Amino acid sequence: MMIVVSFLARLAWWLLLAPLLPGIINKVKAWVAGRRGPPVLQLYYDLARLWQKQVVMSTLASPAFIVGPAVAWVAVLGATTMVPLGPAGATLSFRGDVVLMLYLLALARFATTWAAMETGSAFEGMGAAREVSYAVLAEAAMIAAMLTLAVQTGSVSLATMLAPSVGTSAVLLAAGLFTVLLVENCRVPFDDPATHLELTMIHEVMVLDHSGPPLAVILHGASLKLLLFAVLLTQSVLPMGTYSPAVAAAVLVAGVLAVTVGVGAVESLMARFAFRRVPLLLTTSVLLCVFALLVAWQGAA
Amino acid sequence: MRDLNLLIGLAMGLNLVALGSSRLPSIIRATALQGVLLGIMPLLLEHDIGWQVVAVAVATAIGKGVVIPGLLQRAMRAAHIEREIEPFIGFVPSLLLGAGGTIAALAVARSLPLLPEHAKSLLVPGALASMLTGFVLLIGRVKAISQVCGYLIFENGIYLFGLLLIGSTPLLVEAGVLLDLTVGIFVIGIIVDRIQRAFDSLDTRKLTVLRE
Amino acid sequence: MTVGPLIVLAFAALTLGVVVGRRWPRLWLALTLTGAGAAIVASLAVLFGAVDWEWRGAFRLGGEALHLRLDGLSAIFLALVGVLGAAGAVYAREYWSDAHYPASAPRGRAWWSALLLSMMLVLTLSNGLHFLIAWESFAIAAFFLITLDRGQRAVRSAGWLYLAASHAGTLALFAFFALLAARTGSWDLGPMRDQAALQPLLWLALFGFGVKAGLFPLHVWLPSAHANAPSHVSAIMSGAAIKMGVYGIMRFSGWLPAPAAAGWVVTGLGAASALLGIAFAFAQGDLKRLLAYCSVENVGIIMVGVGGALLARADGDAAWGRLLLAGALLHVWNHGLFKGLLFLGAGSVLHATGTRQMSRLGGLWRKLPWTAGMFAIGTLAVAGLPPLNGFVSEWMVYLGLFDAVTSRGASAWAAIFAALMLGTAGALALASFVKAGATVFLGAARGKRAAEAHESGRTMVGSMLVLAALCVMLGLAPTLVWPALARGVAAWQPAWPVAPVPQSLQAIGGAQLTLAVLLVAAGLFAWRRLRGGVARRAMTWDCGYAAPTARMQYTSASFAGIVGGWFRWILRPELALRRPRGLLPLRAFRLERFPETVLDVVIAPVGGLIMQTASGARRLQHGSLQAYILYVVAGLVALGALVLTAGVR
Amino acid sequence: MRQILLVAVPLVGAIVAAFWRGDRTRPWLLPVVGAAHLALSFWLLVQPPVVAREAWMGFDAVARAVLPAVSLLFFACSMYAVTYLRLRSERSNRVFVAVLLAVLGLLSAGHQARHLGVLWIATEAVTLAAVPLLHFNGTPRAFEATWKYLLVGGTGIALSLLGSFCLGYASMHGGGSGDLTFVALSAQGAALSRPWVLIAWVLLLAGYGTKMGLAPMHTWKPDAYGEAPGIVGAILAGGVTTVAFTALLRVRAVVGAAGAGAIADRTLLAIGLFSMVVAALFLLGTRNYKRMLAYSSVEHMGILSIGASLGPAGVFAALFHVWSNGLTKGALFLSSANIRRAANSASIDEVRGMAVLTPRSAMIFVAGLFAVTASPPFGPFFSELLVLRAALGTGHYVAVVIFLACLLFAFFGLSRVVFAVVDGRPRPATVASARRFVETAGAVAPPALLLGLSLWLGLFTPDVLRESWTAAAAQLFPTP
Repeated sequence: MMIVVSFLARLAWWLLLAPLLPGIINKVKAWVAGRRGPPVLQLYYDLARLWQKQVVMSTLASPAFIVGPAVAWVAVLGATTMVPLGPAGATLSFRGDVVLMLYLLALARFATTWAAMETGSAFEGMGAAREVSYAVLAEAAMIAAMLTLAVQTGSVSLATMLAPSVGTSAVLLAAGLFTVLLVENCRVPFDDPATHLELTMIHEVMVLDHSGPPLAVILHGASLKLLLFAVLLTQSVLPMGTYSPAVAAAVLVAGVLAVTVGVGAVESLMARFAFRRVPLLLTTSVLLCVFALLVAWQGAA
Repeated sequence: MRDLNLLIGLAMGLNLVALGSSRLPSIIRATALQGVLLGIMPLLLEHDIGWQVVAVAVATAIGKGVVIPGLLQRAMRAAHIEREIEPFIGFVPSLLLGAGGTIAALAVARSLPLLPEHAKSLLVPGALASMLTGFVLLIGRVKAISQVCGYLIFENGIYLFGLLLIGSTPLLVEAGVLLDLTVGIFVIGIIVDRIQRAFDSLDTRKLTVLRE
Repeated sequence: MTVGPLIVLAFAALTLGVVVGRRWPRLWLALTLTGAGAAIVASLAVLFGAVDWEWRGAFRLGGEALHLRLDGLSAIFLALVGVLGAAGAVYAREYWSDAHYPASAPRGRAWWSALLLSMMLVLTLSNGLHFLIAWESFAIAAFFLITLDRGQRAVRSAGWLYLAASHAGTLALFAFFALLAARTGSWDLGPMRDQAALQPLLWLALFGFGVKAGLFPLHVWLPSAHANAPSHVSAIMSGAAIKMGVYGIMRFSGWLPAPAAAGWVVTGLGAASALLGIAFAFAQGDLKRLLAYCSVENVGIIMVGVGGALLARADGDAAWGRLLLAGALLHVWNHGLFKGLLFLGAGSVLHATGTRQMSRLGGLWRKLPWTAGMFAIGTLAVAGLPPLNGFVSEWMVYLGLFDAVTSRGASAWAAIFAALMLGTAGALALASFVKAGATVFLGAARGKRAAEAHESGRTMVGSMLVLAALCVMLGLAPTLVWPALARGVAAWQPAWPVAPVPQSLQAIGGAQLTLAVLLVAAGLFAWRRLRGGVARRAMTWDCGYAAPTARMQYTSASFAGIVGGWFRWILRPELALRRPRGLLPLRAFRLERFPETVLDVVIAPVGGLIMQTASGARRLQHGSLQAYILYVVAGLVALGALVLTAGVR
Repeated sequence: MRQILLVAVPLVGAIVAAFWRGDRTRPWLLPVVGAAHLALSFWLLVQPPVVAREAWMGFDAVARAVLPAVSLLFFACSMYAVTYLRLRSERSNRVFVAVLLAVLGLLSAGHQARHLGVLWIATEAVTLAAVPLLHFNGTPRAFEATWKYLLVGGTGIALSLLGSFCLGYASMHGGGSGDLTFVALSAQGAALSRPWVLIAWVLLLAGYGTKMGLAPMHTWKPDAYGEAPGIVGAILAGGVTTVAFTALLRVRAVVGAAGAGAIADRTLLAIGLFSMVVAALFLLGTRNYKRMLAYSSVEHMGILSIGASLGPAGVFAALFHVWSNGLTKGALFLSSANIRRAANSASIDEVRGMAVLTPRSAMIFVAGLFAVTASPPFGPFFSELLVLRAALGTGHYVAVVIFLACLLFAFFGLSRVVFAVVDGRPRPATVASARRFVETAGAVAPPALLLGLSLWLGLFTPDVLRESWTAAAAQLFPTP
């Protein structure tokens, strides 16, 4: 009974809270720009409206065009079940679950890009190509980050990897993971979700042809992914294990909020990079994570 | 022993003749004469001269002195060539080579561990000098005939060396060896003849079709 | 069911297949299936029956008594050979039918049986001399299968390259086995872990078998051979034949004592193969070449597992060593299955369209729905994505590496390096296969041939279905095969205690199953909603562009552009470019080829140098007799000098 | 008695052939005599005679280990010769048949010679007898080849004669009684004058090496093999060269007894490796598939001399290789002769797609390629592997590396040429000329038989052969 309740609670946290983050980001951007901006709950309205809408589908697209977003959404949701929520812990936890989480995210990427290629549109092909290419470096960074955590904690299961206090590598790791968060979620400076020029987009351009419920699923999945990274980042940097449950919960919420605001701040202060400079920044994030790993090695020795 | 050395010295002189002369007939003659000299030598070495020895000597003399030269003469006339033109190794150089070789042969022979009874004889130096001459002719000359002569002189050298063993080796073996050598030269003579017919020339520069 | 009779049955059936293959296709198929089936059952009996099979005969071959053995390690490979052999045989009935290839199809059948037979012999023979015999006959059978379509120059040169490389490897194995025999005094093979003097021999084996395994940089022959071979041959070459090299490395690294550096070298080579192999694959525009290079990557993953296991053996750390080797072994199966599936799929595409160039294909999912579906499954598997089998083995390798890192021994650094490489390679594999699948099957047809394609017949689709089903099964029930893997590990290193199914693997199994259910449910739900008439078809929105054509689609080259730029240093693309000129440019193009770099940069120059020496030497044979006699004199003098120098000593 | 018959029967056959009337029937003498010789030699192989210690000739262990192989090869070639000479009915085969039989007889004599002089005489006789075979085609090219064969070979033979003299002088120096049988010479042992023994060894190695075709004295080989009929090539490569090899083995035993074995081995190894290198280099470039066979023969002579330099185990392997190489080469020569006759050219620039025109010969040619490049399970694989093992057993690691590299490059060259000949689409001219040639059983069976024998030899080496090779090795390396 207790298990079911806690499971439902975690599920609720992930599913219901996720769409809040983009809203917050937009609020922050608007606030910095001195506008009123859309309401924080804008995405919820959008999702509700999209769910009602009819699907328009390219004549070229195969069923996978519709199935793809669903798969991606399930994959991300699956990934979230292994990420502990502070005191609430994780739904699923076993040795090596970290690898499963990474590969579920990869599965989501696969489904999104596959669906994008369905339409045979040059723009969506462009987006897909960029998505998978940048993911190559992001993946390396993530592996390095996870190795760092593993070295620090001597564990290979997320629940325990994220729990204890963080060693000296926290700063480096935070910087690295934050960059990865930005690229994985296609935020500025890698991608500009708000732009109106398809040539410069990554994620948004991939979903050009999607409409109705599938688009809703995609948007929700994206926010879910953002939340996942935010939670991951918070817990890998802050010593969650040392707090009492209540505090931990509060800290987690605060952390996620902080990350979100940070993303907003970056978006409003920075411009999008030229594409040829993107790999440079990504490599930097990889190096940050690797350095974090070395520091952790020394620290834990 | 002295008259033997005299003959050998003569043979060595003939080497120089063969090296120096550009006219084919004189080369052939020199070779033939050398063959005859060699044919006589066993008679001087063997202490008890049986009929076999005589037979072998006569066979060698005729083979090397008459038959082969005859063949070569014939081929030469058929090919209408009298002299060796632009050889690979010029006459003066080959003459010098021959002379130097002869001296070197004498020196080397001194350093070789020979049995006392051979120490004095010119057999080994003569052999070495003839072999060298033969090689120079084989490598240095262009006309097939002069090459055959070179080969003959080369074998004469070996024959000279063989005379060291004449006491000990059984006659049967010697006979076989001589027979083989003679037949060999004979075959070569025939081939020369055939080549002359096939190519209508005895210039070995024409015989370089087969190559990589 | 005892193993011996089954093995005999398999050998007998296949031998008979060689004989009857030319004349009676149906009988041949029956025999091949019998042989393959018998081999599979035999290996399963060994793997799950938990007892090795060994047989020594009095019959002498080449002066050596026959000695057969089937243990956990060889059984794993034997099963794979059986599966792919059967699938390929069925597939070839239609793909390489007598109707289309009256000349080569009968030959192909005979050689197919020969190939299966010799591979099975390689796996079971336990005597150095006989091993070499089987090994070479396997190489030659493969050569004749690759060059079945001998009319084409490209096929011939690819075949010759394969043969040359394979011969180089075989000669190294000559040295290896001769040295082994000279050191141990017998050709008989078996565990010799205690003889430390044999350590350096492993390097020879690593080279000899590495060539066959296609380990970077010994893979030069692989891409062209696998691309130009008939697809069912490519399937078994990529799926099973290169695994013979892997088998050799595993077998002898298990039986012989390993040098201290071996673990590091193998791990490093594996990691390099994984990354560079997939980088090359991503760049390719030829579907089958892409698949071939991807095999280099997967062999790399396997080798990372083996190298890690060697490191673990050196550290005496059973836990993660076992995991790594088990992962490698499972990946042997998985790669065999999904790469076989993918090559058969590529064959079906080739069969339907007559081209391997992805930039001429596109939109095939309508014409070849079954092929598209199977290929998609293969794609998910090869990208190592859950819930399919590829993920399970890669997960095991990853977990082993993570454990190696947390164990914080010296080997941790190798593990860190390998893990980073594998991560990058994994992401690249995903990219490559999104590109491959999408450009071939999605969007609009880029060419006439693609537009007029047709689905393949029952036998071809059927054999693909079988492999796909196996992929799914291994993905959803990894715990079932753990005992087999444990047997393999035990055969490699008996000192390690046999472990029950790890908790984590059970968890993964559960997770995979749940995920599969959820995915299917979500997919069905979405599809039902769509079928509910909600969807309206419309032209792809092209940002207001009025007349989009199929040629405006992203091609494979443009898709690989970004990453291709990063790896330019090793890919060394050949660019043929004509920019549009003038106001109304008539023709402009941009062609990018990615040649085999190691071949062009290393092998070709060295070969050229040797050929120069050869042609220089040939000038010595210029036909002048005088010179020849001079050579004789020279030889005489040289010998004299040699004797003098020796006499002085 | 039987041992004398080995020599006498062919010689008598030769005389008969010389006086036989009827060109159509004469060739049948070859298989008849060949069969008799084969029967004799295998009878002797199975039941070796007792050879008197001081006998000048005799079927001793060495002859027993090699001669049957020559006989086998000759028999196969003689069967092929019947078909071949029917194709060449435009010219008289009187001399050809007679000389071929004479060669067989002299070969038997040379293999059985236990006396320095007799050995030399027999070898020289074989050399001279082979001459008419070489220019059987009567073309200018053939005469050129013969000319070179004669002078280069003659020089070599002369050198070996000089070497024999030197060895004799060495024995004289050691107070020898002038008995030049190898047994007596070996018996003198250390008494032999070392410098003369060494000089003799160098000269004999150079001389008989020329006959064997070891580089750099191999230059006559490609010309001779390229221009002579296929049978002649087969018999030269598989028979005549082996006489020179056995000669070297016997001399090597004397040198060993004189205490200079190590030096002799060093030279043998060096010249063997050098031959392999040269052969590999030439194989990489040659564009004529008959000359290719000649260079491959040079390579295998190199392998033989390497084997001979590696002590008893190596000699065992080398004798094994004499068999396997002889039979395989025979198959290659005969199948290439078929292709040559069908395509009317030996250059790979003109010959293509023979798999279409002469499928069986092409198949044998390809199989022979794999056999001769030491692909299992053919004979050469086993013998070369044994050489390799012997070399590794004696720690010649550098030599092994060179050996393997040469094998690899030889394979590149050979396979390049063979597949160029077999694959592709034939040229019209070739198609036209191929119409005149039919692959009769008589043309295909002999090479197939030889290939089969090579296979059988590798897989099921009869114990009697192993035993004979061991015995020969024991005779050459007597254990005090």
